[in-house]
Amino acid sequence: QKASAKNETVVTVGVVGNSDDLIWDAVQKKLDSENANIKISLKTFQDGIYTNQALANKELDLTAFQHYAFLEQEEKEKGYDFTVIGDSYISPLNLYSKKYKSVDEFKPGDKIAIPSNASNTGRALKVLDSAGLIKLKDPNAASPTVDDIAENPSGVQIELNDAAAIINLLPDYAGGITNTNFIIDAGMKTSDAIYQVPDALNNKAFKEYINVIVARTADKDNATYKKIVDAYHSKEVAKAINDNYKGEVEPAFKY
Amino acid sequence: MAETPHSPAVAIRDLKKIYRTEEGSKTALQDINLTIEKGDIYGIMGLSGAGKSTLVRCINGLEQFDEGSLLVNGNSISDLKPKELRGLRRRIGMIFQSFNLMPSRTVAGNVELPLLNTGLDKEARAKRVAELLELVELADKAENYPNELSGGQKQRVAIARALANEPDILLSDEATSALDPNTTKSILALLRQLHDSLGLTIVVITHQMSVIKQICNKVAVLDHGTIVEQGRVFDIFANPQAPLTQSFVATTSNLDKVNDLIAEHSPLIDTGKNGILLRMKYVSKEVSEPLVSHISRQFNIDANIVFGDIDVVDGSPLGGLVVVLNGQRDDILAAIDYLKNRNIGIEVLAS
Amino acid sequence: MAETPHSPAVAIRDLKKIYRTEEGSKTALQDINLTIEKGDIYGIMGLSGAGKSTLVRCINGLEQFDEGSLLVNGNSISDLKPKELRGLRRRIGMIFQSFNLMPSRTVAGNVELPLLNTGLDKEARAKRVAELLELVELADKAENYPNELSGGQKQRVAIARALANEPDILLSDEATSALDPNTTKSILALLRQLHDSLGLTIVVITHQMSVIKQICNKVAVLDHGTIVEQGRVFDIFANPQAPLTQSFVATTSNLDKVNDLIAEHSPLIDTGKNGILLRMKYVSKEVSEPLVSHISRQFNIDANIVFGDIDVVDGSPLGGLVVVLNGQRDDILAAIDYLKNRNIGIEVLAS
Amino acid sequence: MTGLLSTWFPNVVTRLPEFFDSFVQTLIMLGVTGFISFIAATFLGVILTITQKGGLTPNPVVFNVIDKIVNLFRSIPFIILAAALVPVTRALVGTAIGTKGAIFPLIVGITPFFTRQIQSALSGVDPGFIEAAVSMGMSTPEIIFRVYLREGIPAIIRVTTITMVSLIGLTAIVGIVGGGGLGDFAIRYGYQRYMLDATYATIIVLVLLIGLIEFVGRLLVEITEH
Amino acid sequence: MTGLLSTWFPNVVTRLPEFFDSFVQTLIMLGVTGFISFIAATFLGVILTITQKGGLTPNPVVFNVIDKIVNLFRSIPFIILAAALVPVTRALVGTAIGTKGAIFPLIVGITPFFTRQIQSALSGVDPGFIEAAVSMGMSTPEIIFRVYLREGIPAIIRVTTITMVSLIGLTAIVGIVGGGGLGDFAIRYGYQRYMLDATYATIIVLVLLIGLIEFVGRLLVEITEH
Ligand SMILES: Nc1ncnc2c1ncn2[C@@H]1O[C@H](COP(=O)(O)OP(=O)(O)OP(=O)(O)O)[C@@H](O)[C@H]1O
Ligand SMILES: Nc1ncnc2c1ncn2[C@@H]1O[C@H](COP(=O)(O)OP(=O)(O)OP(=O)(O)O)[C@@H](O)[C@H]1O
Ligand SMILES: [Mg+2]
Ligand SMILES: [Mg+2]
Repeated sequence: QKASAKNETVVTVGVVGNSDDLIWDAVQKKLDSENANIKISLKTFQDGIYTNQALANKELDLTAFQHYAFLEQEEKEKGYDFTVIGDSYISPLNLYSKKYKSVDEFKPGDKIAIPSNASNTGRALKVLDSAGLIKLKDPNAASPTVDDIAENPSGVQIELNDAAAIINLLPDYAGGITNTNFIIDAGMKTSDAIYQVPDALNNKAFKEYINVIVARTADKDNATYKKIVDAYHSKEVAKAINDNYKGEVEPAFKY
Repeated sequence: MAETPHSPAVAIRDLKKIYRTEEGSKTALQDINLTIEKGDIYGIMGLSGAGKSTLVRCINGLEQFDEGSLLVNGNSISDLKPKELRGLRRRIGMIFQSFNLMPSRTVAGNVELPLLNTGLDKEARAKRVAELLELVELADKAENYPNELSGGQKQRVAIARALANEPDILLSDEATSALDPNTTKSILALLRQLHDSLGLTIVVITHQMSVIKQICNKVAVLDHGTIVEQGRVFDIFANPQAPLTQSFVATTSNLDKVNDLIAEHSPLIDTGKNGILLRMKYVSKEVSEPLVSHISRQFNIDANIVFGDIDVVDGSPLGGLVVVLNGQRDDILAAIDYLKNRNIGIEVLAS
Repeated sequence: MAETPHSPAVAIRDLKKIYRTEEGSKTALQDINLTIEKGDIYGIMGLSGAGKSTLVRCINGLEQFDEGSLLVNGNSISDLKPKELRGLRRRIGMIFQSFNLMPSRTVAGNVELPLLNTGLDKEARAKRVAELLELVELADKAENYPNELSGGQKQRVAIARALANEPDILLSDEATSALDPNTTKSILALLRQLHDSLGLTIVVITHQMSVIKQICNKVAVLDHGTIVEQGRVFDIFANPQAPLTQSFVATTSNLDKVNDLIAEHSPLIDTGKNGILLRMKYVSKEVSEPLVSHISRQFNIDANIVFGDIDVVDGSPLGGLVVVLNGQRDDILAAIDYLKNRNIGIEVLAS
Repeated sequence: MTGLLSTWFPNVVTRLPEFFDSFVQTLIMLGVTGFISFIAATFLGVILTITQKGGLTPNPVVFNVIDKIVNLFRSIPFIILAAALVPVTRALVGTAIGTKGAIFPLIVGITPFFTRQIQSALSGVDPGFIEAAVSMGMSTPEIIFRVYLREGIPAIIRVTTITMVSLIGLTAIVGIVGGGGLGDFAIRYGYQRYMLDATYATIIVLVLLIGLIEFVGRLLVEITEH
Repeated sequence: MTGLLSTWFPNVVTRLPEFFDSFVQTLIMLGVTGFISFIAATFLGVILTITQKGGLTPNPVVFNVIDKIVNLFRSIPFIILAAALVPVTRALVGTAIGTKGAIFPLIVGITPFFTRQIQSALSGVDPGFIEAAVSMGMSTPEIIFRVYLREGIPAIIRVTTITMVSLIGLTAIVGIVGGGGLGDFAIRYGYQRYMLDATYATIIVLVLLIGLIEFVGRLLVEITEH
């Protein structure tokens, strides 16, 4: 958080990938219209692990890419002291297939690709659990791993893959689970999914997958950050989220 | 490939060769006219960069030329199809200065190399390799690798390899220049023997005048890409015409060393009161007489030999003597006249 | 470094050198005892692999030895500290067979190289370089790069470089073996002139007997790592003792070629009814008489010279003649007796 | 032993079968890719060598086309190349995933580098040998097999060793598109899940593997060099 | 022109400033990393060359330590190495992200490879030159600077060119720490957001860049080679 030439306060926000670019444009516009004198500077990463490291190291002011589950896991592993200062949206994580029309068609030995980063692995396992393809020891536990599969009634094989690659590789798998931003970018729709977790925003097991804006705990009451969160939680930004993700992603805030 | 039975081994007419490089072009050979008859041992000499290697490389088509014609056994090298050219190359053996033996193959393997793909079966090849190694006296080294051989031994392997296909022509590019005198001598003897027994035509590039003297019957002298002199070895050594040839021939004889003695006023060439210091040289092929004895007796003079260099080249004595003649001045002058009449080149150095 | 004024340039005692490789160890030099006096031009000859290069490389410490001692100007090479060794090396110039000129530097840059870090400033160095290039007659090539020079010119640059630090000793490893006769001659003349004017001690490795003959005063013959013969050049050429030396010396003279003529029954050596074919050789330094004239007159015989090889080595005639003597048998025998009494080596080849 | 192992490498010991599978996958990728790209690179390297200026059969067109293609592929970051190749891989081998699907992108990724290496190995073959062969009347294919490839063997082995080490680096990247292998193992557990021992175990095994490759390489060079 | 560009590269044209920034970042990474690792690799390459068996000042201990370390680092897949280096990077340059944070891992990643390349370049310096220098009484540092490095220049330039091309590959991977650069651009848009034109634009620019590097390299070699 630095003062820029025009006496603006510059806030550096760490994001992963460029999917949210338009949303943050809307936030900036909102702030400008309020004459908040805040300039949001996006810093793009390929990978969330480095993003959190950079936040902890004060190289970033805020991050906005992860959901609760990933945040908790990172805090647990690395001992970060972060605080959520606002929810952003929930991006569905659905099961897609080029081969089958419904979940019932999976046969033993079929391969399903799920994202390889730890928290999305857990979330995808929960999706499979919810779809009834596997049974987890505790469906509500945070970030389960493949080791937490209790039963595998459908007999599918689960393979971990880079989330961005899964869509390209879908023809080679019986099914694949990946984030909605990739689905949108690939020109597909969430309705192409053969399984979608119902009412994810209120589902206990999936509540932890709401995306959040995160600051270091020491800065949780920072007025500038509060203004940003307020600007995010606006009608304009909600519209931008809808436009950006073609209505496939739900804003996780009231406006 | 047609071979006229009486065509020369190599016939070169008005050959011109230009190297084109990025920095410009360089005429390496020009106006080359040369006929090498079957059975010749043809020496090629010249300063470094004169074009000697280029010339032999044109003969087996390793290098292309720009103008003129080059016939080998009556076949125009530049008109042959690739396959025919390969066939012709099998009949031209080449010995490289750096031997170019394949380090990954044994001595036998190297000699066998030109025999692969010639239709000979394994056994026939082995037999031929054994014969060749016998010929160059290396049968006991058949299973050794090149880097286990001495320079002279490597040279012999290279010769055996060049002979593997029973070629008609053998090209040798500075093959003996890095060898000790014993090895050089034995290799020259081997070449001579191959020539005599197999009727090989041999082309020898060398900067060693002794090599030319020992085995060649003809020689060409190259200077800056042109032939400045060519002919029978005896004639060239006896009467070199081009300045370059003259300076080459001068280095082979110790008769010129007398100039150093003159400069030092050495007592060895003290001519006394009446004496004359004389250089006498054979200049024609006919002379073989006891000349010193004749003048000593006939004119009653003493001929003290200071330098002597008389050799037999091509069956005739070649070279000369530097002598101090002592006696009556008139007698000495008469003796000189006598020698001049016997077709001996005379040069009075001091009196 | 202490230098006793009268210590020899190089004094080697009981030197032994072993190369240790993975395949085992190989004794390259053994029992080497050699003294090179200041001002000597010392030739070293021997077959390939005899240990010649190893020996000179020991002299400037490029190679370490295992036993014995090696003093250069009175300093034991193996006891010097690195810095002293570098200082000593500056006083030993070395000419490599492959020249080893740095391709990235001009001729002047190459000659300047040994002068860097010697305390001379840029100007002084430039002056010295100019002098040296003048000396080797290459002043006009100062700004050329080595690959733009002929073999002989490269050789001269290497000599200039070796002389840059005004060394006391010059080591030359097969420096002329790949050059044409003219270039060889001019380089030998240059070395001789440097020796005479600067009092240089020169060690010359060569397989060219003519080089030894032309410039050396002493010579050592190496065979399989030991010195089989050493001494003054005249003595070695006149009376070689070791078989290897004998075979080397034989190649320098054409007197042995008579054997070929004998084998061919050449008419040149036809001895007629009474004649005798004779090889006569100088074997001591004192002889300088008109021997052929004497016997011709005194015994009334004809001496026809078939081969002649008389040279002046170290101020005395060396070599001999192959002659056919014709006349009365008694006279011929008397003449032979006469020659034997004049300390001439006589060998009757045919009669 | 197992005691120590499970103290030092707790996460690896509990995933030993997976670790072992990853190792086998790495070996398969190295082996199959190495073999195929060796053949391809040798072929291309030979063509470049003989068609270059001053080569045995100079051919500027062929040379420049191959030369430029090699450069083009060397310019593409491997991860992008791997992603771009997915449809081609699928068309060729039926699947773009798993070890089987990883091999084609690996081949395309490593062959340009390998080709350059082979080219430099062949350029070390003394031109004198080639001349000698030409003067013996050998044909171009004979010269390629009997001289270039044969005399180039030690250098070819040397550059193959270097290439195999680079290939290990690529197998780690291809892991993220489902190729498996040790690099992928290290990334999934060591990097994504902070199990440092997984990273260390991987590095140790890879160092040993590379040491072994280099050892075998040197041994072969020594055997073939006289 | 712009019309055509926006038809063919719609996503790049709308992100032209970012594309340009990425290009500059790539240049910075190449420049700074290239420069520093050139010095480090030259230093290590020289040490390896002179301490090896038969070298100028043989020293098996120094040689083996450096040799083994170089091998160790060459064995670690770069992506893992980059992750492991984060704390060190931060301690050294204050940040582990962005172009600044990318440079240290890049140096560590490329130097071992570069060292091997320099080593092979120096091994091409004729041992005869070294002997000549020794026999002139030159000291070891003089020989290093006046002979090895000077006579090795053409070969050093050649291997530096090769290394720069490999370095471009690494800069793409180092994008995961937010290093930026063209590779990162291609991964974020081309790979993660399926904007193929971003990939193609990147490849085109990289091919041109590599072509330029090779051209400059060849030019320098020609200037320095006599
Ligand atoms: N490939 C080439 N490109 C350009 N010029 C060349 C080439 N080969 C030789 N030359 C030049 O052609 C001339 C003749 O070269 P050539 O090798 O035939 O000489 P040479 O008489 O064999 O000399 P040497 O005794 O040194 O071997 C030289 O001036 C040389 O520089
Ligand atoms: N570095 C080395 N390691 C092992 N053996 C060697 C080494 N250098 C030379 N030799 C061996 O030592 C012996 C003497 O070698 P040296 O080079 O001194 O011979 P040379 O008389 O100079 O021969 P040439 O006339 O061929 O140059 C040879 O048998 C050679 O094989
Ligand atoms: Mg030549
Ligand atoms: Mg030697």
